Amino acid sequence: MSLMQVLMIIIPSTLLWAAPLVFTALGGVFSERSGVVNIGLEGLMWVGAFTSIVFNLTFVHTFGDATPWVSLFVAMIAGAIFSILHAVASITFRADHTVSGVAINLLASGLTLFLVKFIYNKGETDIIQKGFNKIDIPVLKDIPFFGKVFFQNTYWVSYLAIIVAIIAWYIIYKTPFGLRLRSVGEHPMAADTMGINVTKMRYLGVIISGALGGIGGGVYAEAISSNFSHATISGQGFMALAAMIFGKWHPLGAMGAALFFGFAQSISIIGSSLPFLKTIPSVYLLVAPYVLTILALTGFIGRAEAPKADGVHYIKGSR
Amino acid sequence: ACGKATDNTKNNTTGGNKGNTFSVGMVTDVGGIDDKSFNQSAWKGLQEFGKDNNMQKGKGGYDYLQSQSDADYATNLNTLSRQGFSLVYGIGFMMQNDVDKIAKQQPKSHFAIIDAEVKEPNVASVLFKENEGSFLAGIAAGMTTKSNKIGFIGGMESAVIERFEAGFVAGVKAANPNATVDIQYAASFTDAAKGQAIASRMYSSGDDVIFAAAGATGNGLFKEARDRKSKNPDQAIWAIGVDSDQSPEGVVTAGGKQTNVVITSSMKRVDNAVKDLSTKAKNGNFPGGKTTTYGLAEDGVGLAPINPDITNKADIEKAVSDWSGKIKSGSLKVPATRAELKTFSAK
Amino acid sequence: MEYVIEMLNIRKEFGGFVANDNITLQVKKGEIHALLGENGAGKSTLMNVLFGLYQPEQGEIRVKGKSVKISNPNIANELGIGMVHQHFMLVDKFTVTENIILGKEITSGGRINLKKAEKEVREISERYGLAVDPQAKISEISVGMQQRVEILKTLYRGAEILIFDEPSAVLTPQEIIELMQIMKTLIKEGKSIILITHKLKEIMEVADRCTVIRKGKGIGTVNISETNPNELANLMVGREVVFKTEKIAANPKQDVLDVKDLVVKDARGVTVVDGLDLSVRAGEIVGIAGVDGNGQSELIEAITGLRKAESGSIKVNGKELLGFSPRKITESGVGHIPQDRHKHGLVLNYPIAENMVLQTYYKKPFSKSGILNFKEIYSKAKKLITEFDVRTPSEYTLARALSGGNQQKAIIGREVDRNPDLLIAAQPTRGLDVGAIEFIHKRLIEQRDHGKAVLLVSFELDEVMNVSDRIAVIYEGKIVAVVNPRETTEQELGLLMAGSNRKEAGEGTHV
Amino acid sequence: MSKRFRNILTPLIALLLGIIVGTIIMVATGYNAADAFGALWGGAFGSSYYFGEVIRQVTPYILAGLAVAFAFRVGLFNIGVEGQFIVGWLASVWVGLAFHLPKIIHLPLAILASIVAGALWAYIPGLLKARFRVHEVIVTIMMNYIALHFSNYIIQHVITNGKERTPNIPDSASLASPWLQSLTQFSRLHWGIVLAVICCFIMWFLLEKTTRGFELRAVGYNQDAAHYAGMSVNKNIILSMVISGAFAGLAGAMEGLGTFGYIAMKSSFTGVGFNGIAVALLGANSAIGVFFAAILFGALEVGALNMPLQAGVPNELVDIIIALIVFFVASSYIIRWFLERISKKEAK
Ligand SMILES: Nc1ncnc2c1ncn2[C@@H]1O[C@H](COP(=O)(O)OP(=O)(O)OP(=O)(O)O)[C@@H](O)[C@H]1O
Ligand SMILES: Nc1ncnc2c1ncn2[C@@H]1O[C@H](COP(=O)(O)OP(=O)(O)OP(=O)(O)O)[C@@H](O)[C@H]1O
Ligand SMILES: [Mg+2]
Ligand SMILES: [Mg+2]
Repeated sequence: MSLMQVLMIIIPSTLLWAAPLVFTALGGVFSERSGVVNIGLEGLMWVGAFTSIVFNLTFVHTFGDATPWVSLFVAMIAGAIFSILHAVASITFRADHTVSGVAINLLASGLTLFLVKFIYNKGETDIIQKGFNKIDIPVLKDIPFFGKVFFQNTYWVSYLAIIVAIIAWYIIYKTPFGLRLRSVGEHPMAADTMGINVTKMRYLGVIISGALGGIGGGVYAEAISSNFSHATISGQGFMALAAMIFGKWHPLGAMGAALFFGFAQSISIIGSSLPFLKTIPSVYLLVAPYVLTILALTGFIGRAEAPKADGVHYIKGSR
Repeated sequence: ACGKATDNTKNNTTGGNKGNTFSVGMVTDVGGIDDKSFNQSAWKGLQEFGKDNNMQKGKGGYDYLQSQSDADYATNLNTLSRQGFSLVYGIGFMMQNDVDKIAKQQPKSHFAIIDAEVKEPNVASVLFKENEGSFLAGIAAGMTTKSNKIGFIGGMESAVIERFEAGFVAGVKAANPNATVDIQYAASFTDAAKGQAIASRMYSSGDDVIFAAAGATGNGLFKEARDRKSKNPDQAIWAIGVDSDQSPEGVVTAGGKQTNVVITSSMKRVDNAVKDLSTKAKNGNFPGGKTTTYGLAEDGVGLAPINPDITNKADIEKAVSDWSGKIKSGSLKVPATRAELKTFSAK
Repeated sequence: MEYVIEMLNIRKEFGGFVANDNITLQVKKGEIHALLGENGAGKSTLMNVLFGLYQPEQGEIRVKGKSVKISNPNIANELGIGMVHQHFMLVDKFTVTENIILGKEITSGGRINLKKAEKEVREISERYGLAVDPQAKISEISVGMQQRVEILKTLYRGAEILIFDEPSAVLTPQEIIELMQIMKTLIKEGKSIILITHKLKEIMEVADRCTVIRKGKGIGTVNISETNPNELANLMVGREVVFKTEKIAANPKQDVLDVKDLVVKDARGVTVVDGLDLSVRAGEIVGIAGVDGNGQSELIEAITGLRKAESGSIKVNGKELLGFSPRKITESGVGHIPQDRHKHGLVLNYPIAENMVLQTYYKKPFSKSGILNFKEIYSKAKKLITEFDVRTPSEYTLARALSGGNQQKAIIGREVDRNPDLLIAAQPTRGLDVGAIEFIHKRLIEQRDHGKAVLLVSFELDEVMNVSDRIAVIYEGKIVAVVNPRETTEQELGLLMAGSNRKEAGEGTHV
Repeated sequence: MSKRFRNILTPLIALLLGIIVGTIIMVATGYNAADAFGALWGGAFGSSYYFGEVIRQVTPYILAGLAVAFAFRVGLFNIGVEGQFIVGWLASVWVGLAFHLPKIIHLPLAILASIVAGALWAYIPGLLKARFRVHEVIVTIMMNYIALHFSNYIIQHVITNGKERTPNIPDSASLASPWLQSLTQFSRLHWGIVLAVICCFIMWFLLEKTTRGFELRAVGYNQDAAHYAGMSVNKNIILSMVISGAFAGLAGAMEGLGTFGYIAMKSSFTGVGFNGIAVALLGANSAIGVFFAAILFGALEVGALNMPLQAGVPNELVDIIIALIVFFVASSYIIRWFLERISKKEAK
């Protein structure tokens, strides 16, 4: 295989693999930047995957080719609504954020599978007929070399993920909203004395994370698994969590980390067909993405610091 | 509630088929009864058996229990047998050990195990010659490919999947000696993303027919095939399904018209086996202690209808039926392992 | 007379505990009004009520004669009330400008216009003489500058009435002088100021009037021109307070601590202790005077093993300790009252008793073959609590629940009780009221009189001059002079600390 | 209402609220809630068989819960219990199969192997955290996948010759007990529960009564203060991960030497490690809390298996109820707040 061929396989598959993780990890960034730890990302993906598939199956005749996009939007709304539970528990009821996140994960998987049984009277849904399809990006696809590698045989959602990451970066670092969001995650009391409504900002952070987590799940379901079952979301939320930390709670960092995971996965998949890697036991290729991540963390990335008030309740008047 | 439940079990621990009502239950693994694979197929067989015999779903009729983890197999098997089901199936080789233990503990109850062997007088073992079905799939693949490059995606490496692999490769070689088979395992039965990535790699490197024997990981293959087809309707790329007829997963609108990327599926007729075995048990011919192997001849494996979009559909059907004849008659022995494949020559 | 602020009969409870009991505070326009009271008297609470952080159970607030209800800081801001909090309310990771504009951002097209904001910050800072670097990160600037940022925050919001809650507790003498200057400038600009401080000298210097509260109750308001520090202190504590710590002359013996040519780098890798020599003898207190940031913290961290030194020698009782672990150093007879009691001094979630054995838990009688002996731990704690007058409901109470002064007393009790040959006290009285300060000074001197070596680091020149037997002036990581406190003046010390050499500074005798 | 009474009442109310909301969901979706709960109860405590199965299920949950809780107490979030559990399981079976020894040596050796394996697996994230300040959450997540793939590989290519599962371990390495089984109508109850209870005690004793525990907790609360007090923060971080991993590894032995007696390749995670997080948090990271939370968890899960057959209710419903209980326990602040208001009114 020529290098070009290898890249043409690896890059689109990296982009696809990373897309759901990017969205979800960005969700994590919003939540944790506001000071609410969110290990419920996995659960939010469950909800997003479930709603997008159910909506897609139900309304495919109404919306035609727009179905996957409308479904994704619905998944976003569902994720946002579901995340309110986490917000209420961890902000208003002062639940330990991690406990509440664990509850979110349990509840999401239980509830969605229960609903699948309730709606379809079986354990998993049918395959959707209209999911996200492979595309060539118009114009860009004709750029020599890069066009072929980056903009052919890929998915709109992959690029959407990257664009959303950039927007998230802009929002978090360039707008008053972002400044306030970060201040609430770093020093809620300071924010409070500046007249910022800490509770409101934190609710928003969590709800945005729910929306993005919902999108992440929806993207996975509609671009990859094509149906919803107990196995659809299995650990992607935790990988997104890892990507968020890996990316140091920075939107672009999280995106980079998700792309890194995707890249490592793709390498390990193509590895078995590269001549010099053919002879080694396949297990080494299987674990390679995870080992690479640990090495990257140890070697180059090093210490990552969470927002100072991440996971800390803000109780007015306490010190 | 406590007392009542205890009574229930006390009455029923003797189990077995003493009354004249025959009832049958099965325990699935985590996949559940619509895993598009052998659980689904088994449940289909049980339902048909129930319908044929005017049975009701539920206790005293036919029913299933789904396991949430490996640890639940034993509990579920026990529950069904304690609830008085005359025959209890364990679906999948993972339940071998539990069926074995429970059969020993409850010698009067009848059990059956799919895809594994348990040597107990009250257990019927059911095996399949997956290699025979996938041999035919290999024939179809070998006759469809234009690039002479074919892909095989395995789930996790196991004896069952190895039978699929060996049979498939043998079929390809038999139909098209110039074709090569590119084999890759995903190390998972549940990872659609990985399935898709592998399929993408295979199609990109020129494979035009891919067979996935990988459970839900295979979903990724169909997704990739549909995507490529809808993007580029002229491209001749194909997929082959496994266990049940997976043609619904290949439906795609390409270039404005609906088409299907699934050539055929290598079917494992667990439903037939379950029906067959249940009927035997009901009629008092429970093959306890015996292993029944269902192959092509017994309708235990087979090939789903060939996709009408294939231009040489008729040729393929003819070839398939010729080869099936040879297999059924016993004149051709399809390799079941890689070792056997090495010495195999299809003449 | 026009009052800008009137707080009338304010009552504030915390779950049954009355923090403010019918307090009245009236502030005239254009005055600096001091608020004085012991630790825990209720000063911060009262100000938090005014700033809208707490809601009073009872009472009325009037701003410029109009009755108002301040239900959150936004309303306070709108009413022109700004507050500089006792514990700074700054986001470390943000820049100066970002901290100032937070909540009232300058935008263009939805985006924060940092350029414009920085310009505005620069303008205000020049107008009031509050020098800051608008682009610097908070974590990288000095405490003094952080405070200026806090003041700028209120000015940026157009505050007319400024509340300063213990602004000088964390400042160096130089910075305090600047702060006093700033306050005077602000008054000239037509602002009114409420000043909380434990330092009577500051009140005497800048305030016009002073309201005293004791245990949540208002004691009264006095005109500064008609009072003196003694009266204020007596009003506040309700008894006579002695200021000048009484002590007999020191009787120093052999060197206990002997630091030679020490080099230490700070967290960013800058050499901040640079070839420092220092010795402390048994039976004397050596005070280190210096402007914050001249290597004091790093010096202490190096001696106590909390930070690695680059080179040099640290001997205690003749034994080389450089590069040793904190445990080994503790065991070699070093006690340490750390500068930051919450960060280093205590495990806030441990009961007081367990904090009392933080370094000795593994030793007999507190444990035996790895098993803790709680009976011994708690009886020890009980003893120390009585002996050092730690006001706590019980020895089971979490350290978190104690007031700062009492936390400090607990730490001192623990360190003194270990009977170290060398006791290092870093800022031991920071933020404490005069009563508590008096107590702690007595304890330090008592140690000296028992023949221990005491090393005191403090930014309070008063404290250093009162308590020490010798004063070592630190400047840019070196000891630039050692003077006798009885033969020097604050002026001379100030100059030495600012880097001028002894000759220029004056005549103080060499010790 | 006394404070202690309120402390006991709070989790009970959370439990009750979970059940109430679960009931509402069932009624809303047209299931018979009474039947469902009857089936749940029957499936957990309806016969000695089910009771035995509950205890069997509880055993690894206790240990996985202890593993998570222990690390939490030292300020570390060990999401890697799943991976440590898998390597512990593998190691116990491996040693069980590799040697022929008298039971008195063989069984302890196999148990020890699981403990060592789990501890080593957790040592890596502990070491990286201590030495390089690498966030333990990512490393443990990655280590889970590595454990999964390596154990599959070893099962298939090292212990067996291409098989999906190992043979059964000999009796000499087994925790299974014919006596316990006969007491419980052939449930898979095994001696592991004794070990789990001992481990609860060990965790409590170690943390609360020993100097080591004093250090570990101090590091968990305030690393700077611990450093100041002469404790080695890094050593304690590593140690806490190692002990946490040891518990997790032992949980693996419960499956390897007790419930299953073999190890099979896994297509995905077992979920025991992740449930351990919920158990630990539900149990407020204390040994006794973990014990009771594991019992609740195990009983609900085993009981739930009975629901589809007896009551026609999908057993996912139990996951919902468990999640709700976790929610309400987590939100007990609000319950407490209510209780306090009630008791205040009473006082008036
Ligand atoms: N959030 C709170 N919850 C409960 N009680 C509080 C709270 N804040 C303050 N208190 C109580 O109110 C009293 C007054 O506290 P406050 O902080 O106002 O004291 P202060 O006069 O500012 O002391 P200092 O001089 O040390 O700053 C405290 O002694 C404490 O008992
Ligand atoms: N959030 C709180 N809840 C309950 N009590 C509190 C709270 N905050 C403070 N207190 C009580 O307030 C009292 C004094 O606390 P405070 O922090 O005002 O003391 P302090 O001497 O001012 O400390 P510092 O010097 O650190 O400012 C303590 O007795 C403590 O019990
Ligand atoms: Mg105070
Ligand atoms: Mg105060």
